Amino acid sequence: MALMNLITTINHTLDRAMDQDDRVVVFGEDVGVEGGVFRATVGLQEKYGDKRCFDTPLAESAIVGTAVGMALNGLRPVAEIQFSGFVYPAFNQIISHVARMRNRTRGQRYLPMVIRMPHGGGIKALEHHSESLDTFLGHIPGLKVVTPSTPYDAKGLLLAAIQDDDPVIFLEPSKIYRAFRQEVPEEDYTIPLGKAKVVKSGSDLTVVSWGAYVHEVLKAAQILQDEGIDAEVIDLRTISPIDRETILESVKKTGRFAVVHEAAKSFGPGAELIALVNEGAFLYLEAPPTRMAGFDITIPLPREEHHYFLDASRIAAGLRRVAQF
Amino acid sequence: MALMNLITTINHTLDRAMDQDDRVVVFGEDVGVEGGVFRATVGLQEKYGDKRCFDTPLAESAIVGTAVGMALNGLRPVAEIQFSGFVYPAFNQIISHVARMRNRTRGQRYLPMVIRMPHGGGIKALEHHSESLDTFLGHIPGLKVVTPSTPYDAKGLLLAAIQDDDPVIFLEPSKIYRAFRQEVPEEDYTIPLGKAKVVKSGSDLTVVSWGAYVHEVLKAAQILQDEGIDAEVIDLRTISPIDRETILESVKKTGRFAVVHEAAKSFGPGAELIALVNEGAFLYLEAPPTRMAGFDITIPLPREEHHYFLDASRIAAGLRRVAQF
Amino acid sequence: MLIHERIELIRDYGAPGGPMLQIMDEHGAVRRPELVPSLAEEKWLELYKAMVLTRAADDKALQLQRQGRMLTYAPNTGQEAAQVGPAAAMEKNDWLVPAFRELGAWLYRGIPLKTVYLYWYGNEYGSHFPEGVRVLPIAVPIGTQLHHAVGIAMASSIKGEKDVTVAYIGDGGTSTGDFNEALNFAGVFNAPVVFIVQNNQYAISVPRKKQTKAESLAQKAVAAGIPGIVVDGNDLMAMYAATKEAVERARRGEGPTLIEAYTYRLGAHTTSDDPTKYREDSEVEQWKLRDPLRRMKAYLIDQGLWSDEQDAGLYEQYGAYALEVFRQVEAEGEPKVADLFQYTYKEMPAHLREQYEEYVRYLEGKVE
Amino acid sequence: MLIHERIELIRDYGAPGGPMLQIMDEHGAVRRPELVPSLAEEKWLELYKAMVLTRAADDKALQLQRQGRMLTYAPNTGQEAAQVGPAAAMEKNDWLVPAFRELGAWLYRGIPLKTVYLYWYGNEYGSHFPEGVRVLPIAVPIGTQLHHAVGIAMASSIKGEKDVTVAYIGDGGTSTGDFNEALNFAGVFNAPVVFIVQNNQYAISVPRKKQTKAESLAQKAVAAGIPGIVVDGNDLMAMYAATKEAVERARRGEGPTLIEAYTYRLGAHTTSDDPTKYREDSEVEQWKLRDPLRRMKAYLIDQGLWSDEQDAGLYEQYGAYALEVFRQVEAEGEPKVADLFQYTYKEMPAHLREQYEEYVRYLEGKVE
Ligand SMILES: Cc1ncc(C[n+]2csc(CCOP(=O)(O)OP(=O)(O)O)c2C)c(N)n1
Ligand SMILES: Cc1ncc(C[n+]2csc(CCOP(=O)(O)OP(=O)(O)O)c2C)c(N)n1
Ligand SMILES: [Mg+2]
Ligand SMILES: [Mg+2]
Repeated sequence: MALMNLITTINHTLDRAMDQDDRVVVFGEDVGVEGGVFRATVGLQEKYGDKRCFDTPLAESAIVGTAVGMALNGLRPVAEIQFSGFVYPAFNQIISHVARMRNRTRGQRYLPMVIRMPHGGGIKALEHHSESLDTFLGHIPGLKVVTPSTPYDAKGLLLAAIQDDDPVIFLEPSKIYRAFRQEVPEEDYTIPLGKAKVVKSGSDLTVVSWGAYVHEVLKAAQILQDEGIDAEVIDLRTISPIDRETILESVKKTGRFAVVHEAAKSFGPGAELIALVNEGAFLYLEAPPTRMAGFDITIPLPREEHHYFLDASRIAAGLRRVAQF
Repeated sequence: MALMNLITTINHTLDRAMDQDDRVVVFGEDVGVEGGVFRATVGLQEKYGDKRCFDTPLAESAIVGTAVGMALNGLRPVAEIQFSGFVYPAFNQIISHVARMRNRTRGQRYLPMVIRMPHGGGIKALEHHSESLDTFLGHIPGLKVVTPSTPYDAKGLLLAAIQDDDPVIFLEPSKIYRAFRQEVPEEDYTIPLGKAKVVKSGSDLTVVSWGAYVHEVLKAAQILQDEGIDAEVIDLRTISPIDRETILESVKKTGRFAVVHEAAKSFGPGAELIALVNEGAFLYLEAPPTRMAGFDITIPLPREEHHYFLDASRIAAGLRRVAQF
Repeated sequence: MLIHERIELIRDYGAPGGPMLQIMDEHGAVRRPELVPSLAEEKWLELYKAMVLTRAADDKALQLQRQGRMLTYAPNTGQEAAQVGPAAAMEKNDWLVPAFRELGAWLYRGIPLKTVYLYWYGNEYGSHFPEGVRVLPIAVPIGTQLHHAVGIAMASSIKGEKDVTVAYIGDGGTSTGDFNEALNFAGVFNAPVVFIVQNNQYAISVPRKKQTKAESLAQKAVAAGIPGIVVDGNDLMAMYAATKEAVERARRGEGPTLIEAYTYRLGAHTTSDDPTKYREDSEVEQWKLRDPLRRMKAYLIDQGLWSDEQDAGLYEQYGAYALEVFRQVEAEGEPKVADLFQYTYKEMPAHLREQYEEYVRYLEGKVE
Repeated sequence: MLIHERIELIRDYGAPGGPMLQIMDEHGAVRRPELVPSLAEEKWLELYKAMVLTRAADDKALQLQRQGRMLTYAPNTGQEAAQVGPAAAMEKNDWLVPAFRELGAWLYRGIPLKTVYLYWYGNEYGSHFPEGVRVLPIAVPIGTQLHHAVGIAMASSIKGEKDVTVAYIGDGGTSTGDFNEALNFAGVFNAPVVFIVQNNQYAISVPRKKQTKAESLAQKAVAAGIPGIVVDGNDLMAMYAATKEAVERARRGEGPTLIEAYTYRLGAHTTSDDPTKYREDSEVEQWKLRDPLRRMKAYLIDQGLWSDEQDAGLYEQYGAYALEVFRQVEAEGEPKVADLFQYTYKEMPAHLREQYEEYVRYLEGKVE
């Protein structure tokens, strides 16, 4: 067991995966010599050589597309996109090929590949460095979309992603890369993809969130707890496919539902969660299912980005309305 | 007044727009000499010359990106993407620039441009020729996303789109390009963007749809009518921003809501509509708001695509459940 | 036209506006005997037959399409040498990465005609190939496939395997960003890959000249610092020879090559297209004289290996075979509904299983 | 290195591995007097001063960033000539389309330093320029801006206007598909646009050699059939002269040009970057000797137009000015909350107005 933050855990986990399986190769912009702009891949090229961990030219479509080719020819590529805002050039590959190769070939060819990227805002960065892709990626059949909220989960989910025979997009909340440390076991373990986790059980309302926002939601839940409102908090962990069972079970118990996310509200991931709660637990609902989300704007530059984020107090205010409806 | 189908109406409307305003230029793959693979631009190069209607090399990112530049330098470009499934290479331009230029420059620079494309399935085409982009595009703040369901609407909406000072994505349901003809006035008129239309009023439940599906929904409504169920049918017309007012007013009247769309269900446009109905009319709901949508799969090749589509009978079955809940 | 670096064979070719690599002329006469690949004579007959099969299968597909039995079809007529030549120059374990107009190459590399017809018949099983056939499915989004080719080739070198990847694209495809990115990656990683541009002079209606100001498409290799060459795409010998050289170069670790196969699409873009809208008949007539089958036939007859009578019989025989294959396709019946749902993921997730089951119930009339 | 076609001025340059266009050597000595642009001598002094201002503003930004007052900043030191030279070679109505590392060009084209600082201070008003300044905002997604440049240039020709567009990109950016697509479009449409690649030898940590196997970046023009040239990017005279020629060529309707400005980033990629992780100090020291300011200063002193004393004072004065400007930026206070919402569309749609109003109520403590 070692105390690790999120980024060192990613690094450790990639190391473990490469050590276990020669087919795992890691690449992207600045991933090799420099070890990644966030240091996620530091030391890997030294340890495994530049055939297994290497820098690429600046071309995201090519990064994802060559990963497809490698996966077709027996490797298990783990590609890094430097920031989620730079994955758009690769959307054609992701939508048209990554997500479809298995279905297109009626199961004959498949793509055991992972695309990792820092995700979301909160790091006071330039434009395009703070994007939330939950909806774009969640809406693509054939992908699994995963995001951890803690170092412990990150290791288990990332190992599971690399071992998965389907393509996985692994969204790393960059805001909490170095926010806190946690005990992470040295030995390997996986956390099944597609399973949400109840991170705080409660009886008065169900709140679903994921990634960096889980921590704000937990703070908000604490505020409410002090007021006598007992929220159940679920960390979605896999954005797609969604673990409906865990959510519906909770909503059937609490009768109230809220989802909290960073992405813009309209056509956002919260809409999907509200729809599935309607489909699966409508008659249990004692209050309107509610979403707290980013405004329908481009996430602002650092001077104003604090307005965009929901902090514990704003989340608490929203949850209170749901609880007291 | 002339009887026109959807594709001839698009052609007529582009002609009108180019005639009215020298700043309107039309381009894309096979748009010039050939007049478009669906013949949407036929005759325009002859009439307005190859400076105002022209073929481009095969590069969608460039097509959209040069349109951005032209719009910045005083033109009103109308770019064609040959099929919606080929717009993905341009997503970076659309998300990062088309949708953001006005906000980025705090209103100083803006993009009066239209991106037209055939949309959706039902034409027995190859893979990637039948894509539904409602969610992808609807989730991008700064875009207007419009889709007509009739020739009459197409003219009014397309003219409004070309005259709009914000970028508009104009999705043309290719399935109904030649499905039927309608009287379309010679003189020019616009239909305001952002306004849905009640195409059949009714009192028992509200059904929202758009594009080619409006016609199936109307057929389903007729089936129900014969059974004594009176559905109100709303053609959304603008997918984003959504006309909440018209929808909520209807739901408050009927107490029941269904949305019918072609795009895949999960994270689909129906989720957004259900969420906003929850937000705006929860207490009026007498049944769970329901979505009927594409399966969460890649739209199949022609041999199996009929399974993917909702026909009037399947839609009627779903609506009946909502009405009888 | 400028060629950055030339593969050995063709040191004399590629001058600006100058000749391209041609071994056999339009009449089937060998002009560069020293460059004729050392293949057994029967091998040339075999390759010729592969081209005739391609032509017959193509014609049959068009005919069936006109009868309303086949869906949209993209014909290959005129481009057979640019397809069969490279396919024959590959080794058994080499990979082929198609664009979408390479019938001759697919058949030669082991895809059954039935599978090809299934594809154009609108069935996903048209992308399911026999075990061991190292060919990717058709890539409809132009340009995207080249990244896959480079990735496959990089994987071969990472694994220390000697397989080479041959990838196709059209003249229109060379304008995509993906084309350039892929060439650049291939150069940087010295990937064992050969890119073949079938320059058939049109991208649907857009002529080659409007696609780029570059004098040749081969010169696009210069941007990536890799060799490029223009080859007479209607000359089977030249296509074989150039590809062979490039493939072996790649296998020896000498990196990627770009081959522009200068050819012509004699037919329509697809069965939905009417080429008279954008090109002159006279142009087509000119190109018919350069038909790759015609000149190879002349050569074989000249060599005493073939006759006109044998030839007519062959085409008929292949046509009959193609029809028979298509009948099998028609007889296949509907694919299973389960197929729609079960290949999106390795295991069907809960929400998809529910959609599947609900739909089956609907089909069974259990829901109304 | 191969150059496909050369702009007139530089017919002698661009041979493989050969020299690049240089007018003034590293010591400020004019080596090609016949190529010195015919500018008034005071003009050279003015351009030199523009470079000093750029350097001083850059240094100040770095210093402020280290004090925690500025956010991430991307320095320009070493690249001033590649920025000021082209900017000065443009006419008043010409358009400048930046990448993100062209401080010298922005200032010269009329963007106030305050606006630039606002940008790096994390404020959208950093992309709002004075009326009439034909410069686009920074484009962070690498490569995307070139399409805008081509579109602007195409619009100029469609409208029959004579304005030329000058666009920037980095060496890393030349690997993007967008770079190639844009060059190809420019060639096909004969767009009046000049592409300037600031080859500063690195894309963050990735050295130029790993970015492409091409011997030069200028040769990437060959793929699009347009002229390309390598210029000493640290030679103000050469950058001015080459750009001037390319711009006037474009204005005369002779189409686009690609200029590779061969230069070096003396500082870090941004203030978040530590270049010692990926390059040797000795390399940096070598390049310091080729500093564009140093050689221009030597030239001016040699010409009797300038002195060391004047020089020291100038840098100090600009530094003080930059600090003063930054203080104004800091004093600006918070942007309005309404600004967050009101520029997404021309008119705020209902749902956004509601979000805005609800948030304002929250801020006013009216919601809890
Ligand atoms: C990215 C993309 N854009 C547009 C299309 C539509 N389309 C299909 S084939 C074609 C022309 C291709 O021309 P070329 O590359 O020369 O190949 P050819 O058809 O001549 O074999 C186009 C534009 C597509 N398939 N993919
Ligand atoms: C599409 C895209 N991918 C990745 C990035 C992240 N990034 C920012 S700058 C940079 C390197 C750019 O190198 P170069 O083009 O040489 O410009 P320089 O920084 O040297 O001026 C990268 C990878 C980006 N901004 N855009
Ligand atoms: Mg072609
Ligand atoms: Mg650089």
